[in-house]
Amino acid sequence: MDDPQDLALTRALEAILFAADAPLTLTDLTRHVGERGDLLPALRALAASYAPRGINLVERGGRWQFQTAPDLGHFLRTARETVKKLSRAGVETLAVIAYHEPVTRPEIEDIRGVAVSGGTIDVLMAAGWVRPAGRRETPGRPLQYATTPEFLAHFNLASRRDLPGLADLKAAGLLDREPPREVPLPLGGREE
Amino acid sequence: MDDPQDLALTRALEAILFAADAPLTLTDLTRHVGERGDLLPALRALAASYAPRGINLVERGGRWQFQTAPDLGHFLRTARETVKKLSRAGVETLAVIAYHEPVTRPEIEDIRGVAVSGGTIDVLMAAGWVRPAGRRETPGRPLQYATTPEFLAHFNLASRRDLPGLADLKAAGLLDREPPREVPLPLGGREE
Amino acid sequence: MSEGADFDAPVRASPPPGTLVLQLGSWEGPLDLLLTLARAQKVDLAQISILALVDQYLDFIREAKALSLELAADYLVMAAWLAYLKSLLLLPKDPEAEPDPAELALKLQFQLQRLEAMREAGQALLARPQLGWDMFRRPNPEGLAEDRRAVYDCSYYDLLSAYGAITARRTRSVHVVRRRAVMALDEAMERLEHLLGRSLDWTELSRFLPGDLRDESYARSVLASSFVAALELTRQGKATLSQGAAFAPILLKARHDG
Repeated sequence: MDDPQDLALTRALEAILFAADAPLTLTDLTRHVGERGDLLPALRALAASYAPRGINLVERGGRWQFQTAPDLGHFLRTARETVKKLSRAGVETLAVIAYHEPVTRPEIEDIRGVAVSGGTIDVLMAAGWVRPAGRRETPGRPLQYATTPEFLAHFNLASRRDLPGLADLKAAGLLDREPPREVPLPLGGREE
Repeated sequence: MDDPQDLALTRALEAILFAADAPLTLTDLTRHVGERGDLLPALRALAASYAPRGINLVERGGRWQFQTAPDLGHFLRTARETVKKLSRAGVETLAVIAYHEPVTRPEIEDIRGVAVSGGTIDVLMAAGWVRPAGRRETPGRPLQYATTPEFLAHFNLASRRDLPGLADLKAAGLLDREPPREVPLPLGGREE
Repeated sequence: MSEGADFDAPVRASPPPGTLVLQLGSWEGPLDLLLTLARAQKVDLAQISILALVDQYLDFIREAKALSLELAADYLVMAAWLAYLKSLLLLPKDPEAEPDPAELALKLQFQLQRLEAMREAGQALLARPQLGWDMFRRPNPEGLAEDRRAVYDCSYYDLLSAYGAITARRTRSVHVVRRRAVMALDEAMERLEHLLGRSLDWTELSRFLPGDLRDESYARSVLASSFVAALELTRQGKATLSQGAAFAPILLKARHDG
């Protein structure tokens, strides 16, 4: 790139590849820069000079293009996190799954005394706390649900055995709480 | 760029600016790379390293972007690329807004000595070069106009300070609203 | 402007050489025309002779042909104002004059300079490298993605208290049954049959009831169940019922057929 001739060609190739709306073949490049002999050495030198940068010049199937370095993908996404409060139905369903896993949806409904909407389990799966855990080998082969390692991590539990038992809950006064604001519907009713 | 820490930041900035679909402010960049202190020195060093290349990193109105070097346009223009020609009134109105901003429409008319048709400012706004910039707190509260960062980017200006001849015009008092009082008037002196 | 008749005269076929082409339509207003005339003086605008310029403008308007009236209005107003300015400038200097003609002329000169400066600035802008002609950006950048990820908030306490609430809800229904205790029909029959076995005389039904019924609702339940049990035993042929009159005591005795 010290030769001014080479530098001019390299700069032209750089600009052409940058402004192109698709990867370019050697033929395409020649059409843009005019007949200047073999472009390949110039392209290879250019690719080498970009190799340590955050932008790389790469050849894929005879076509050249600039792209971001493959190890930097995570910088190109930003996660804008919005914190949402889990609904009461969500918390209860999560609790039932945690205490009774693997558990089927009819069982969850039976324990909660309320029909569980598919959306509630979807939210728990989206949160990464619940996963499908195979099918129960009973008539209808219902899908079972269980908690995930992320669930344990989120609640800082080493294992499910760390969940307090009923006696602990009672001792902690958690069984004597006022009835929840959400009046449980008879089974078969719909949640929100 | 020898410090590995700096190199990592520089590479990240490169990749982000390359992939971005619009010029980015320092705030935008910080959101992507995370809080890493002042990004300006890294950006300036990066811009300097690109200066001789066919791709340049430039700051236009506080927004950073990659673009091809201005002297290489002839390699990149295609036959179908036609520049929309701005009318004479359009060019003049754009200049008046750029050099006097924020400026009201009556002021533009006063400077040009002619009524400004609504279409003229519309065209400039549609091009993304001019924007309404609040109201002047004078009777009637007229709307003011100013240029945009895209205007600076389009004409390859880092900031309004780079407007051609701005300093001279200012020194000559030609950007003031009123003529300088102390200038002696060569009244009728050169009549033949 | 007394040459009104000239406005109807035919347009000159070709202007004499060395004169300006007189078409108002080609100027961006009177100030533009004035500036063009001033440029014809070929001097710095700072040195321009305002009087000479006024004369040129007035001559121009006098000569102008093909003047459409709406286009001409602005030019005529300017002509009138310039004629007025000229008269002020030619009068002997009066320090009390208001407005000061020198100041008016200065303002006109300033306007011309400023317009010319803006013209040149516009041309200087157009002469700059332009995006989409000289510089290009990437045509189809990938863009920077922004994942809007919902993070759910649920504390360990929320989880446990929810499970506590569910459990409490389930056990509470048992409490309910206990508090509203009843004597079931089977229990009442078993009890009545047992007691009746030993009593062969007519006995009031109330005497078969337990003696210490402090809970009134339980007592009512015992009475109701025992009455139904008595009816059932009678139906089964194990007892006989008797009542002297409406609301009289119900009497009961065992029946031993065969």
